[in-house]
Amino acid sequence: MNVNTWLEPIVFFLFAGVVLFSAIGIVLTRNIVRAALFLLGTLGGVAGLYFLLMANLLAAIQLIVYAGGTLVLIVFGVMLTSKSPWVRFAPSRSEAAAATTIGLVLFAALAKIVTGIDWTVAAHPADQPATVRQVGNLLLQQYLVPFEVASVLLLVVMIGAAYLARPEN
Amino acid sequence: MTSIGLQHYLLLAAALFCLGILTMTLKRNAIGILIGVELILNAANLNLVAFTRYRTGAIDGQIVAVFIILLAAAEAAIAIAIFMNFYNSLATIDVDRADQLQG
Amino acid sequence: MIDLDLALALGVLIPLISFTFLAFFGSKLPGIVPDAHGHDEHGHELPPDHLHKSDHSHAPAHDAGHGDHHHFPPKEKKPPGGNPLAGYIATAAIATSCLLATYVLVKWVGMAPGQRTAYAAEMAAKHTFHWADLGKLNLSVAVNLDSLTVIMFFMVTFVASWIHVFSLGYMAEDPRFHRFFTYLSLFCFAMLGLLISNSLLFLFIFWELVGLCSYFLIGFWFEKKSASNAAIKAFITNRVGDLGFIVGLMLVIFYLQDVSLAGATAKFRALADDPAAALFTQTFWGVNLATWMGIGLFCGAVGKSAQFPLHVWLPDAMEGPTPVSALIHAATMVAAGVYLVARIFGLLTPQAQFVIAVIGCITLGMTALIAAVQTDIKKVLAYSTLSQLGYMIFGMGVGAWVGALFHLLTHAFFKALLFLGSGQVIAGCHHEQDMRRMGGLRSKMPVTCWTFFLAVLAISGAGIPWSGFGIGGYHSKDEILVVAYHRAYKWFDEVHHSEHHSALSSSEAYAAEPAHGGDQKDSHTTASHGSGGHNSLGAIYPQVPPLPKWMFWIPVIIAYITPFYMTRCWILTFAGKPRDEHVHEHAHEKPIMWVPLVVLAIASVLCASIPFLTVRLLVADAAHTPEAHAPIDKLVGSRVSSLTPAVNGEELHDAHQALGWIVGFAFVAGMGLAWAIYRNGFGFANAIVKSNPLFRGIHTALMRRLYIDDLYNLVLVGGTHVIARLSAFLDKLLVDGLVNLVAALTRVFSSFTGRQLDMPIKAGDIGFVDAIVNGIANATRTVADLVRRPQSGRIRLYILTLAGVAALILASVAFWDQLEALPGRFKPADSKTKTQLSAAIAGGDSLASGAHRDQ
Amino acid sequence: MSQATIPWIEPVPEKRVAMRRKALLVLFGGGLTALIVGCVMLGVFRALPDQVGTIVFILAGVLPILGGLGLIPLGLLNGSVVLTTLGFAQIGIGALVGGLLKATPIDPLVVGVLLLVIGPIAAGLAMLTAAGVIVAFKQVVQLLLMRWTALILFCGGIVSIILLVWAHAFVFRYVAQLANDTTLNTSATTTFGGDLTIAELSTRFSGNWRPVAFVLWPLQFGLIRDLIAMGGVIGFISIIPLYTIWWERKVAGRIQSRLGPMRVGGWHGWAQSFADGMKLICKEDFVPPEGDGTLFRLAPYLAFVPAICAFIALPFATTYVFRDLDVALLFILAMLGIEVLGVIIAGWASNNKWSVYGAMREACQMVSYEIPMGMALLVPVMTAGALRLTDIAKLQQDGFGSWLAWNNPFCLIAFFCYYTASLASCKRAPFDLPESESELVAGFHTEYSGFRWSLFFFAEYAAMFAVSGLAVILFLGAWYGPLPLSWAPAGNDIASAVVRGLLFDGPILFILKCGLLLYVQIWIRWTLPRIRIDQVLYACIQVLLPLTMLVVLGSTFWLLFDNSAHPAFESFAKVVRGLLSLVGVVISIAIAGFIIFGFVNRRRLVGTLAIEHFPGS
Repeated sequence: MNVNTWLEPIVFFLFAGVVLFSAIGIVLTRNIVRAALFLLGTLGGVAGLYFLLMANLLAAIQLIVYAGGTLVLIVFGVMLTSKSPWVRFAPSRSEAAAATTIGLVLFAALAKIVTGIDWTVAAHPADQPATVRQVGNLLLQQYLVPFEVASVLLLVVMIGAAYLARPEN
Repeated sequence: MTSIGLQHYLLLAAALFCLGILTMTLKRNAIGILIGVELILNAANLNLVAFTRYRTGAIDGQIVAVFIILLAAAEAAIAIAIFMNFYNSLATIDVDRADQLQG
Repeated sequence: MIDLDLALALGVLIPLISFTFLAFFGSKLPGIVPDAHGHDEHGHELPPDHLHKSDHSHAPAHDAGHGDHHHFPPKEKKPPGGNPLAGYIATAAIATSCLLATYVLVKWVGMAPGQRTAYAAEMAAKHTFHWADLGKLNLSVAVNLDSLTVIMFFMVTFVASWIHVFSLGYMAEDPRFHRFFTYLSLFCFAMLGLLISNSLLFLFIFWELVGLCSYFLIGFWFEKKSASNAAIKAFITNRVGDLGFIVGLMLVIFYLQDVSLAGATAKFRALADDPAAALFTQTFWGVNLATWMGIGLFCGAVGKSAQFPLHVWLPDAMEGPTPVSALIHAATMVAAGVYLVARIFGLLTPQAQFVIAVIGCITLGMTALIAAVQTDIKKVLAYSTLSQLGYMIFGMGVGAWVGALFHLLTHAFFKALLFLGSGQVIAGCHHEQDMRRMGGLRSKMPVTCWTFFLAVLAISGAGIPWSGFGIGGYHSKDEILVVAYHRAYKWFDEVHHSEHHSALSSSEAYAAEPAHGGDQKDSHTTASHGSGGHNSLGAIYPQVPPLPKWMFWIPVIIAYITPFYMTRCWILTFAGKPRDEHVHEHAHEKPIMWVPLVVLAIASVLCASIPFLTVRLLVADAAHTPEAHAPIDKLVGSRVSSLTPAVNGEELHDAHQALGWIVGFAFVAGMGLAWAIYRNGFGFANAIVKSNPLFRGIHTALMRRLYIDDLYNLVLVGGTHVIARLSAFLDKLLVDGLVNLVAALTRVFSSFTGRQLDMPIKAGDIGFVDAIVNGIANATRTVADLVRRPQSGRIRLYILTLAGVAALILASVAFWDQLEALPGRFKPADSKTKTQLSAAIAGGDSLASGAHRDQ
Repeated sequence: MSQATIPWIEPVPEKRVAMRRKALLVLFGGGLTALIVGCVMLGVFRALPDQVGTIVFILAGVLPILGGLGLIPLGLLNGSVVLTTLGFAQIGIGALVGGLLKATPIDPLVVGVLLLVIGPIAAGLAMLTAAGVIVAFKQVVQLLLMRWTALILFCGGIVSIILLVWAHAFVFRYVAQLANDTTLNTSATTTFGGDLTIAELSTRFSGNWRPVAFVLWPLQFGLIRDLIAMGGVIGFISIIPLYTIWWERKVAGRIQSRLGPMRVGGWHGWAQSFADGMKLICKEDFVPPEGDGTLFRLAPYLAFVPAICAFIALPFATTYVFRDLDVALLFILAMLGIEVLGVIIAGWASNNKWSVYGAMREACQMVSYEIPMGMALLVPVMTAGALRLTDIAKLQQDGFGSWLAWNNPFCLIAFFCYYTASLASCKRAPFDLPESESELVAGFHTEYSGFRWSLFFFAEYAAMFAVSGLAVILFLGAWYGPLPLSWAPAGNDIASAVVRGLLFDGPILFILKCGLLLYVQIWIRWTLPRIRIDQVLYACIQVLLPLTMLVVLGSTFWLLFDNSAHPAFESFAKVVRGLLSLVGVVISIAIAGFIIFGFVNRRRLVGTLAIEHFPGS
């Protein structure tokens, strides 16, 4: 259906707007809880973009792991590490100016490079959404070793986190 | 309306990346830096998935993105644990105070 | 019914289940409370000195006999005794495995040889589990089903089951009873896993696991310093050997790209036909890599089977509980080295085989001599084990594949029996191991005495020459000697008659198996051409040389010494008069411990005699499974291979006829000599030793284990010390000296300048020298401050710098064109245009995506 | 007691009467006017078919602009913000409509009929109905107080929602069929990418049926359909809490030997929830001054919106699903996980120690319990080999025996684990630590009141229904009855359809099963005591987590040794499966034993864990 031809840009810009708005919010806000909440917006927007990019599984994983797990962890960390409810440390003006300049230059350079290339040459765009089965097969066949390494890493992280966070006796 | 292509996603990811860098440099709260890292990782993921969708057609990029999400979760867990210790010893979470080799 | 290979796999898993269960719940099993009354007050010392055991498991009949013996004051604090349930679980597990193994063995024997191969191939095709691909290396898991595995599996489970039963009695009073059986279960799992592994990788994994269990079990009584030291020694020594194994494994993976036993052998054969194969043409220290590969893999066997340079750990390993010595350090694990060599036989070049033979020869000679003077009963057995392992390795080296493995099997039974007998003695005598305090135990422990005697006969190779009757080592050891004899003396004759001989032997031995016969014949022809030098292979495989004569004669001489020291051991322990009344009075037997002795005695007599043909033929049959078949033909030469499998029936008869006069009566001579010398204890022997300085010297040397341990101590430990001292000395001499020199010079110089400048012009000093000094200091400080600034430890600054540099680089790349186009700049003609860049990226991409499409 | 002592009820009577009169006037007059305008316009369009474009442009484009231009100065002069805003809005609408009509080749008839005929008529009817209700207020109340009204309303509501969805589906299918009809769909696409134009539709609906074409035209767009369906979903979510809260109060009352709500509404106080809702809307909207106001206001929506989003992927029957995602299960879990963030933020933003404690408890409870919950759900997912809920449901259509709860010996344990973990993730008793009123006043919603407070409850009850729905789909045969679907009457007539829908297949069965599980949740809440936070975490990490790991492992082995999957392993597989069955049965019996032990010793166990009372512990 060609409904998508006019719907897709709208949805894209909607999600992109959410992502950028939240990301800018993260940068600007001084309140770390709000920053975490803005991060939820960014993560949700990126998940929406994944849906748009036909990566349904990845979107769901993004929501469940990032938004449901990591973000809760971060908020939890914020609560545990602040005595007063408002955690505000302002950077100095010179730092802010330098960082903004660098950020802008970086973005300009990246944008120049990205827009300077015709990406449609010899592209093989995907026409089907990636199914869970495909991803699973690839994960357990071609990417078995990274998969196993990742599982070991998770184990190490689990032990490490438990060790680091243990009560001091 | 122009049709959406790889460029749009790359630009968005670039912006997200730069904002992540800004977050990392401008937040003095350690958790703020962690949030900046998450932004950067998301930018990278977005690139991967966009390339998968618009250029290669294979789903390898998504697999790598899955691994990145996993690593991000692991990293957050460890980072929070470290911040906890940091907070316990210095009673603050300002990273600018973390400039000693001991403590 | 269940497929045979799956039955074997199940047999491997059952001990693992038992291990897991015991590891988690072993300590929580409801224990049986030790008998509260009766003779609990017996405080007997077990090796760990502070562990007081209550010997409540004495049969009541013995109670009156030694009830009045209180060596130690009765202890109130009494650790709980063993927990039989854990032992029962482990025993039941291994017994189940043994039943499965028996089932497999029966089925396997029931098949015709050709049928076996076909069945194994079918099962391999059916049950191979593809595990992972690592580059070109693909790893699959399957059960290596062939006659060798089946028979070894049966042997291990059988011996292990009875040793478990024995341990129930032996370890009954140990507080860590359940842990002992936990380790035993793990060991059984690892050992059986090793047997069914079909690839070198899994072999290696299980190899390390058995090593680990060995470590645990040697150091089981870790409270004893000597035990924990012995465990560490065993572990470290094994690591040295395993280093070689790993190097060999890496060579296999790198050059053969296949770790499965069959696949690696096949690849090796294929490479052997290729004149340009790097494996055979590249050399290192003048020896080609193929040989290094074989030697590397053999290093693992050297460590595990305790061969010559690394044999030092095995005697020390006797610090472990005796059942462990019987199971791990006599019957199974140490024989794994021999098993490994048998499995990698197809990867050995003649040079490598020669190295193996030499190592085996040295070990068997040296250790048998040491065994002849030991007074600790377990040490005697340990050195005897070393010697027998040397025989096996030697057999492997000379190409007596069947003989060596056959010896492995018979040895497992009789050596387990010997160790269990010694264990019975040790337990009966309350952990007295010194033969000088034993003697005359025959009346106290008759079953042990006579089963032990049977084992002595078996290890001595007792039999009636030319009749074909013999027990234990009579067949197996002689078979190795026969092959050695052929290699040493009949080699050239057979080269000339190889055509005739091979045709003859193959038609005789494999009439039932035409496929094999034909196959063998073909390869014979090839190999004989090779030996004639008409073939390109001749360059790669130098003709297998005949064995040096001394390498035949040393094993023969040792065949005389073996019965001597074993009989000595038996006489000193059981015969004669008791040399220590206390020990003698305590001696007793426990039924649960002598039943296994009887069973194993029957087994060690029968394994070489009545089911002789079964066992022997099965091993011979394994020699003709494709993977084992090839190397014998090709690499060692047709003569040995045709000879070795053919040594049964008449061929064996022939051999014994030929060697009859040489070793047929060795056991009589050895035992007679021992009887003559040790009939009345040590007196006569000590007199002999003292009679002559030469004897005294030899005796001392042997008692000190030929100084090899001392040498290692000197070289390795002492060497480290020397290097450390040297370093300290150099440090003091050079560095300190230099520093002191500089200091002295400075002092001289400063006093000089001070006198020159300071004294006459007081103000000038501040203006000049101090200014320089302070200036330097200030400058340093300023610079340091500048340098320190960026190293603030502030992470945000680091990130900022990083991002800044990245931005700079990216921007300069991105805006290069604009920068170049600035007025006054030269504009290059060929700046990258958009389309070119796109094309470049697209090209790379399309390659990648093409690769994806292919999958 | 004089009225003066209760100041806030004093002025109400007169004011209410005045308000009623005013409302009646506005509604009745406005409704009548709108109706007349609509009918007149209909007549005008019928009379002047050629001038439609001009009329519509003038009426819908020019007139509002003019009106707006008039209103703005009026508002500015009077200082009325409403009037000014209205003026600007009118200008905006006029410009939009006019621009659309001029700049795009859109059919003016469509705009005209939608804006000037259907819109006014519908609005007029609605306003007249509202006026009627106000007039006949007493009669309506009496009607509602009748004996069976509650039941009829409740059942009728659910049935009518289902019928509505069914009708929607029918209409959507019909539109799609029309779009594919080549005889009808001749021209190219319209402005918005739709296949059909009004003209094309009108050829099918001639004469008096012509307005139908205008109604059907928007329905060809997926977006419109989605909006309608989303309305249905939100409607359903609104109904669930209303009835479940009332039900919960009744059950609680019975458990505590009370009657529960009896007065509001005719039959057993069925309208209690509606009354509560009205009360909540009228309550003071309090925002703690020291807290973070923005986040405080945002938090309820953060909790509520994900709960609605979970229903996007939750199927009620094979076709009764808003979006049949292939990762539906993960999506729902993700949404339930995000819902927690709202709770945490609420606690944080309240700037209240109790709230923060509640929020932190919620955070650690949720993060912990997500793991056993997800792992328990792996069991049916592995069995079905799919994450799409409709695919998983399809496996269970062969009657009671094919339900996944007894598909292998571990499934029932997995169900048990999932249900327990889902209680915790919905913060239901005995895991309602975040709002435990005995210690934390009301936990995370201590500072909340009014509508915001009720949003949390909407979210909680919606989540309860969602987890129950997941349990039903993944373990208890989804929307299929206990009889095999193949036994169902196959006919197309109403009778067999009803039989199918009630006994074999359909959303009614699904809702009934969910209701059963909801009832169990309520039952557990009012019978079990709340446990301590360390016990909550103990139960998760040391009991549920190993149990689910074991279950997943066992289930994996079970599937690995599936006869049909690996015929090679036949005999070996039998042995293994026998062993696995043994393990599963042993665990099940152990769990049952625990429960029985707990029941038998219930008087000794107050405030402790059952395991502490086991012999030998």
